[in-house]
Amino acid sequence: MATLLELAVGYALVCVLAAMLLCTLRLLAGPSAHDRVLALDTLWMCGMLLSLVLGIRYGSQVYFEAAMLIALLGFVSTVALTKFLMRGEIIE
Amino acid sequence: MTPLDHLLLAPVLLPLLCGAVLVPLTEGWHRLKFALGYASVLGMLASALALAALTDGGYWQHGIGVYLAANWAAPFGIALVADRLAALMLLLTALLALAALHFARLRWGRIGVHFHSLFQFLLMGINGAFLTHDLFNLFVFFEVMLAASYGLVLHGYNAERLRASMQYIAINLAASLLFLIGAALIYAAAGTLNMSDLAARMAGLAPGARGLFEIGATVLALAFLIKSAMWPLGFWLPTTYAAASPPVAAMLVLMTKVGAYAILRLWLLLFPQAGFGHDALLWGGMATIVFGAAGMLSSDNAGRLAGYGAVVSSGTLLAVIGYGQATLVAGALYYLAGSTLAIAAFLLLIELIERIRTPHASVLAVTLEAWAVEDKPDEPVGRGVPAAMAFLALSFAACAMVIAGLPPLSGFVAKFSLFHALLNPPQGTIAAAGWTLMALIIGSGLVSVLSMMRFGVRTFWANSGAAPPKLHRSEVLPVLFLLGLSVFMTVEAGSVFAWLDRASEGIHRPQDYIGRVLGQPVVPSPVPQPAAAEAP
Amino acid sequence: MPLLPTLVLLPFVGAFVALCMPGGSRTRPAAAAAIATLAALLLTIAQFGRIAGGEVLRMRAAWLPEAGLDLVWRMDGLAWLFSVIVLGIGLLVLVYARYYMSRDDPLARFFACMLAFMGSMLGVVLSGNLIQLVVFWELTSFTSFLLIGYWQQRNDARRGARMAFTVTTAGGLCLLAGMLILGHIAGSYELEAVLAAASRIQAHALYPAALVLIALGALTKSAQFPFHFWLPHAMAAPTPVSAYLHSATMVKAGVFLLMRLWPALSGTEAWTWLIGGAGLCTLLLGSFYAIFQHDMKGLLAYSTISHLGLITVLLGIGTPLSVIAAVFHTMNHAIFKASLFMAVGIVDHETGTRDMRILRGLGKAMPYTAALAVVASAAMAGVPLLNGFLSKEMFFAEAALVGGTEDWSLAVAATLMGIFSVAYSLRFIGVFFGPLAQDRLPRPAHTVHEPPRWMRFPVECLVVLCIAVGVLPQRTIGDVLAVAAHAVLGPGMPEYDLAIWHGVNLPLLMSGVALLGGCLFYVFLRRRANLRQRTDVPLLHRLKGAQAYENVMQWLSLGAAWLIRWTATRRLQPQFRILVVVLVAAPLLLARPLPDWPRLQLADFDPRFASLWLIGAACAVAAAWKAKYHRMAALVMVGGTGIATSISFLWLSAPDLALTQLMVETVTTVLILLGLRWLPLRRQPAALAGPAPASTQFRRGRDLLLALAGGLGLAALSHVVLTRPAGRSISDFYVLRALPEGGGANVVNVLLVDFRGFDTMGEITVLGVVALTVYALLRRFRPAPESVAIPLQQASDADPAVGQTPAQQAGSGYLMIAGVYMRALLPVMGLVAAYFFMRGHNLPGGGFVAGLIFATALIVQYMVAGTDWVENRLRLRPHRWIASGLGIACGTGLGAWLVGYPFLTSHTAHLTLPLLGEIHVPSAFLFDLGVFLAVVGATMLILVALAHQSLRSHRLPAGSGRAPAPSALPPTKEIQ
Amino acid sequence: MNWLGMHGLDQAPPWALGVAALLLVIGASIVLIGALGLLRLHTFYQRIHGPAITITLGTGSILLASMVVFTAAQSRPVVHELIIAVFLLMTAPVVSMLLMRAAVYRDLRARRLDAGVTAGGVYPAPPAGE
Amino acid sequence: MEAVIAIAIGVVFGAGIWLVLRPRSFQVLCGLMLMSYAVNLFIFIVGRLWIDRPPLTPAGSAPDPAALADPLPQALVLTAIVIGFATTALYLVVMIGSRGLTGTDHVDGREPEP
Amino acid sequence: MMRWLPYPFISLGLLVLWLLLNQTVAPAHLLLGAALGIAAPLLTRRLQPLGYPRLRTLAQFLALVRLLAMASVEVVRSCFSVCRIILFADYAGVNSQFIRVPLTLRDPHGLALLSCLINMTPGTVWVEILPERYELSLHVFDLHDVQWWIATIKNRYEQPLIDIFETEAPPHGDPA
Ligand code: NA
Ligand code: NA
Repeated sequence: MATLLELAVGYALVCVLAAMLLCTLRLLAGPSAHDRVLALDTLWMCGMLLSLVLGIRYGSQVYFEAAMLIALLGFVSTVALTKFLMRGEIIE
Repeated sequence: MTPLDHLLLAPVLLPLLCGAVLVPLTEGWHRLKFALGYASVLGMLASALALAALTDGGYWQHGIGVYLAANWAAPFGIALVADRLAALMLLLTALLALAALHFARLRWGRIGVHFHSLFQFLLMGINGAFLTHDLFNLFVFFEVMLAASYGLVLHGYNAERLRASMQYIAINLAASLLFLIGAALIYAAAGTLNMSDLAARMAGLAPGARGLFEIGATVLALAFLIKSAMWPLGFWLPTTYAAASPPVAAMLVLMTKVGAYAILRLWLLLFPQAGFGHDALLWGGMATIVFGAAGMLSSDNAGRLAGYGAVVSSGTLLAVIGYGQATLVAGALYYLAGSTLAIAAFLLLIELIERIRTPHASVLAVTLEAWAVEDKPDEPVGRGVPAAMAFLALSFAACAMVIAGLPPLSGFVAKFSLFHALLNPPQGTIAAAGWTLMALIIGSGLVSVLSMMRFGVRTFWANSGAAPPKLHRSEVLPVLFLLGLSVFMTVEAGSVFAWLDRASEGIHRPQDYIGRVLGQPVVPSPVPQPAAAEAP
Repeated sequence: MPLLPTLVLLPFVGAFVALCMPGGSRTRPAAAAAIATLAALLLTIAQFGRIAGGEVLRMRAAWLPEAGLDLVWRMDGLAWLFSVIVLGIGLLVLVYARYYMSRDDPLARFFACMLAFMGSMLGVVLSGNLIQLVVFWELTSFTSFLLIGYWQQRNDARRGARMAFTVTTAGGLCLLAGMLILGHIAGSYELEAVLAAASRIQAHALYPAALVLIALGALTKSAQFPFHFWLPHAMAAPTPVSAYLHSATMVKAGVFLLMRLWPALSGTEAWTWLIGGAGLCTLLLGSFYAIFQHDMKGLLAYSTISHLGLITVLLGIGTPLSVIAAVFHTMNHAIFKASLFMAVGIVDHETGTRDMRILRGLGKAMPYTAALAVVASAAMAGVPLLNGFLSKEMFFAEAALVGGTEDWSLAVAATLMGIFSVAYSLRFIGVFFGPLAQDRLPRPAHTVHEPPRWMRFPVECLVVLCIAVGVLPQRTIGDVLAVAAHAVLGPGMPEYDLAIWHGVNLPLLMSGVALLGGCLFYVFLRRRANLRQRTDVPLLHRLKGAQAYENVMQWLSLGAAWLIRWTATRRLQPQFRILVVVLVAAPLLLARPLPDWPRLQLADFDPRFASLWLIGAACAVAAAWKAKYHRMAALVMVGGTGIATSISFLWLSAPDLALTQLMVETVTTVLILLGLRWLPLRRQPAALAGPAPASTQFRRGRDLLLALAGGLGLAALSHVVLTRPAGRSISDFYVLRALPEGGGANVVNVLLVDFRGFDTMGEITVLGVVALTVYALLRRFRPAPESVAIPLQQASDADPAVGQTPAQQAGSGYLMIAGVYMRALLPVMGLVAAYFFMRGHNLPGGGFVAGLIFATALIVQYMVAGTDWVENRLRLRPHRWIASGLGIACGTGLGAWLVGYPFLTSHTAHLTLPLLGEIHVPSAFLFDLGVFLAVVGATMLILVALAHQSLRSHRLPAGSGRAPAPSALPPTKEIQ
Repeated sequence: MNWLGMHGLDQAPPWALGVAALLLVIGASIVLIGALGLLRLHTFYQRIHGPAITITLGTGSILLASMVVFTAAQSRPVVHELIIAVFLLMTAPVVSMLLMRAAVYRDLRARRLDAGVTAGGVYPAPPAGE
Repeated sequence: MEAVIAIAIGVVFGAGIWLVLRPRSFQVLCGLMLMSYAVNLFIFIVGRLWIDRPPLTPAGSAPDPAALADPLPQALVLTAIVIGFATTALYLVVMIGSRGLTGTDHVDGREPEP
Repeated sequence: MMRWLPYPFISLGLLVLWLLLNQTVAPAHLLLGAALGIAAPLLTRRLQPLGYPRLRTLAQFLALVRLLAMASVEVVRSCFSVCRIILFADYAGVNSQFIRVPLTLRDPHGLALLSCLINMTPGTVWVEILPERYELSLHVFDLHDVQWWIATIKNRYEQPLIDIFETEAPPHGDPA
């Protein structure tokens, strides 16, 4: 079982990183600005998951903090970007 | 640790606290702000004088005062070190700041907000850079100094200032990155950041680490050389000087010297014999002299003239440091102080001189428009008297004499002492570079004479219709003060040089620093430390 | 009071007093000046007894003992003689100037400059130290510059002053170099030591260099060929200045220097060729040029040049007798030339012109002055029974001796010069004879008459001296000459005879030839060569020193401009290019040995980590690609690199960095978006869509190369660093002590707040400073005209939210639902900020992260409902946050003082509370609180100051058009 | 390498490890599929549905896995991963609704009608010539 | 791992240099941001690469410096990050100020002569 | 009580959050968490124009739990269907459309919860409430039947939310 978990963690790491690569491709390809913003937001989410998986991988709580911070505040830059797209200014 | 030891901190803490107190005072309260800032500068002056006395008075062994911030022994915590050289630079800073601040009282301190806070933070950065003995802490103080200078250069918002600051900021941000790379490489090679500890570890470096260290030192030196405007890294300087407001430009002159100071200090500690990179410094410095001289000849604007004057002085300083002869250093320090004071005085004077060129009122109107200010600063209330003209002309002549190194003011004494040392080297033979350097210094002096004379003739003579300018006492006094210091340096050259010689001998003995800094004991804890705090 | 310094100081005191005199008065400044001069003169004369007794007066004051530089005042015979000339003629000129100068001129300045010059000249004469001499030497240049340019509104005065100053200062700098070398050879800068080291000096390898440099100094000052051109142009000065500086004193400084150093430098081949050669050329050229001048002062100027050449030749000849002749002629020339200048001044003063083509028959209008002038000219021409005759005879004698019996060239030259001087003297006195030219004078002829009594008095004195010396040389000045010559020659004084009649000998013959030849030559010129009308000098008209000078200045300026154009730039991009080149090249050139290049190891290649950086690097490159026309895309891409960076920090055991980087990413994005609002769109022009022109491609290629080189360099360095074994570093200490002594388990945080708390204090200061700068800048902010109008997005009516205020959007518009979340998140974020703050000392977190979280929480509220809405409910006062943050951090540090510890020493209070048990409160906690406050304050100030700009355009009146002028914007709202 | 031992997981009940592994595999796969959707779907309005599964089930599974693993390793209930879930519940909807709205009006403004904004007729095309 | 991070630093730094050499102020801003990422990473890796060894003193046992990541470069990077943020903000504001007053976003504040 | 603890649920939630964050129930943290939990909503009160949502009856609470449970199942179901479409479907045949859903619910908190449920359910995205007729604009990834969607949302999601957020508490109901 232990080996299975180890393998699963490895698989998860690869999957999340692959997902990040795919997000990056979308980020680079666009074509529209909101596509890029969506890709960036997803990249943040994947980053959060990556740190969770790393936390499992290394059995450490330290990684959790980063994940939590992304979960709580990662949306701020996305909201700012969308508001900029929508209104042309983020604080009116 | 005695109460007097705490004096080492005063030049950093006084402006920091004063600046912090001034922050909430955003608008109005001009008198209060000026009074607080002035008090802080006077305090700095007093502490600089006291440090000069302590370092020179045998109070500390070898004249080196060490302050272990946060009470951690030297290579681990951040040590502040005061020696005669640092005291000299602190004194110079305080004197210059006094003049610049006084000059800013009437007008520049009242335009916009936060001039006084930024000014204090600038002083904090400069003083910290002179005192700190830690490479990364030096970076931090550089940043404090630069950040404040960015704000101050922009002070009085107009298009020209913005253009100049874009360049100034971009270049200095890049320089800061170089500083970081250099410091990181040095840490990678030697495993420490304390300057004395670095000096102590130099001998034991493996060849690979040595190479890494030298790369780090080179990159670090580039950061310093950008600040001291060595050719071809200093093209930002004339533009920035010409654009900045006079009191700020006066302080910038000193900032140019911080880079040279850092190189002098570090190189004497780290490469006392080997003389790493000295040739590059020497030839670069000489190229800078040529460049600055050409710039002086080709500039038609007073600000740029002063800027190129600062480039020449910086080049001279760097070349002299690169020449690597111990007996030259006292003269170099004297030259540093003298040229800084004179160029600063000239930069202050420029604003007053500008008033001759066009009638004063229209200048004010035009610049007010350009500053885009809503609040009108107080009209200078001085009377337009012919004596004002005489004052301007004589002060200009004095500045020109010091900058060009003409007798009898301090510029001449400085150059003489450099020549004397160049011609009488301890080892007996004069290197070809020595002759070249001498020729360049003389030639640049002549070029300075020509350019300053051209400017002076155009301004004071060819402009016969000029009405006597309105000057205010608070604008005249700082200029007189700075020139008075030049005169003092000339008259008291003997005792000044005696002090500088002691300073120079001191910084040529790295072993003293290693012993004093690394040997400085921490204040023991009165009670044994309680059991280690619990970690989660 | 020590005598010699007093002597030098007296004129300066007089200058100061004269300067303080009120304008409009002629007498008062003149009197002040004259009194000072008279006092000094009497003091000097009173010393003659001691000097004649062979005594040398000395006075020493320490100045720069390290460099062997003392102020040494020294008066021997030569110095005494020159002092008397300087003071005596000075006094006469001052009296004369009182009448000559107009009431409208700024007289205080005139007399002050005259006296300052006099003091400097005395300084030169009385210096007993070579460097000190140079100091006063340059001062004479400077004061003479002021005097020549006295009539500053006149173009010729300014030009003359600049020329004179440039030439003499350049010479002065050469002189300084020469003196330094001389001092280096002699081992001392003291005059006496140098004079005593003559043989050592002349044997030294550097002797030629020193000689040339010193000669350059002397020759420029004494207007010797080829530097003579400045003197005629200096005649733009008021005539008293010319009488004083350009006949009697300043130009004599050069020959004085040659006399002074004669014992040390003379006697060599080089000396003779250099000094004698220059003197000879000058002597002939000067006298020839003088004939063809039309300005009386111009004639006198060239005559002066020629006479100085004579003295220089004498010194160059190098025999003791020639030195005596030189000293003698120096004296004589001063006397007659000063009187001639003053006479010209009288003519000018009375007639308003000095043009000899106009002036005629003045003898009738001013017979007395005419007589004086004729006598003085006769002295100049070397007519017997006048002083000029005696010294000229001595010169002829020496000239005849030089070549022995074979070479007569010098004698011929001397005679030729005699002929020329007779000719120009005749031309000079021509103005007094003939009929009065009524019509061409600038002033009515009947107003031309004798000058005031006291204006003529100085001329009378000098002419009397001419005659007295000429008739009774031994009686009048025999002693003085002997004393002065002795000071130069020392014990080697030869026998000489100052008698008028030496019998019929070669010199007398030469004199006769000169007198007769001169008269004939003059007549020839007037009859055949159209002397009075021609505008150029025959044969030599191509030799224009002044033109050469102007050309040199022109070339210098152009050359400098050229140099600056090619070696400097005012543009940013080239500066960065150079920086990158230097950054890559300098370490490669300087570092030895370069660190070994480690082998690339693929064993530790981690494809997962590699894919993370594939993302980061791709984003970075894409950002570089897009940043010009797609700013937002670039911003998003930079954000991608930021994600890779912060995850790397996390992965590589730096959780604190990861957290901080995360927060900084967020805040930076918000910040840049706030800024982008004010950066008008940059659209790719259709013209640029096709292939770029070759120049652009070259630029891009070059920049790409630079970017590659820089990137490669840093990559290589990184790899070298990473593959080296880690050495002994100070960081072990931190790991070991953080918990037991620093009281925190998170070593990074303990480093920040304790070990290196000083850094952190500086860092929050930087943050605060930047915030203040941003705030100050934005208060004056003038947006681009294109971006003043509300953004396009809000103008298009496709969106129903267009017309809503921010509060409406958040209250009932599209942001209502989102706003519910974002508002509910505020206390949560506050709590999380508190959490990260509290645990920072032991686990990742700390004041920075907490501060950024808290600031973000507030900014989110701004984004929801707009600035006005938030600020009506919340007074933030970020300035106070910054101030109190800095204050608390600093105050915590200072708290350690109270218990006798250094600044920032941390202490942990161990409190045992009921119910809660033991609590550790480290003082570092308080420090971190300061960090927190400062970070919140600074971040908020920056963001809010930017956000406030939007209010300005929203406050514009509705119908004000789409793009109002930036200046019409309402002022920025105050931040509270 | 026995990394499980280092973190005290060797004492954990095997079924817990198995559940955790399963959750991880499911979660990670969903994340990858979501990203694939983001990359491959044709219009933005479709693409935005890809990451939705990442945030919901993908994250949920991995969070559960984390809880299980740490609970097993530390032999005490470790549930603070719930915080992340709560935070995501409060932030993810904001992101998707604002992003969607931004896309809709940007497309309408730019008259990019082929991007799918008019599908369903909720948003009619704005009159031309604006 | 070492090679990867080294190359990454190089690429990001190179992209930053490229941008810094561009004429538009926003490009320079992005360039400076990228360069500071690279430099921060560079300082960081000076402490070598450590995985799962954050410099947190373990509870209950004496810390082993050889088993924990080097904390000093991390502290330096933290300072550098914050200062970098501050300077980015400053450059941004100067950039928009200059665009407003000079009418161009060229770094020199004036369009180059064609 | 109401003065010093106006938002007991929020305060409790924050306390729980604090304890979860710190992973402890030590008295010191209980005290600190309680203090922060009480202070935070008080300090931010002025920035909360709508106040905080309140649950008044146990029935409402139970209804909320039921709703959430039902939604969770729906989330998992939709998740797999979206996965299926992404992996296997022919994208050209996917019928992605906007639809209008008329809303009765007016309480912002209720709407917020509704938006949360809809957005967390893969395959649907809340766009906005169209102002003119108070209709929800909803984007559906793979639309088969508009009416089914409208009915589902109105019955299964909106109605419980109306019960929870827009029903006044009975005068003597047990306080939850
Ligand atoms: Na401590
Ligand atoms: Na959804």
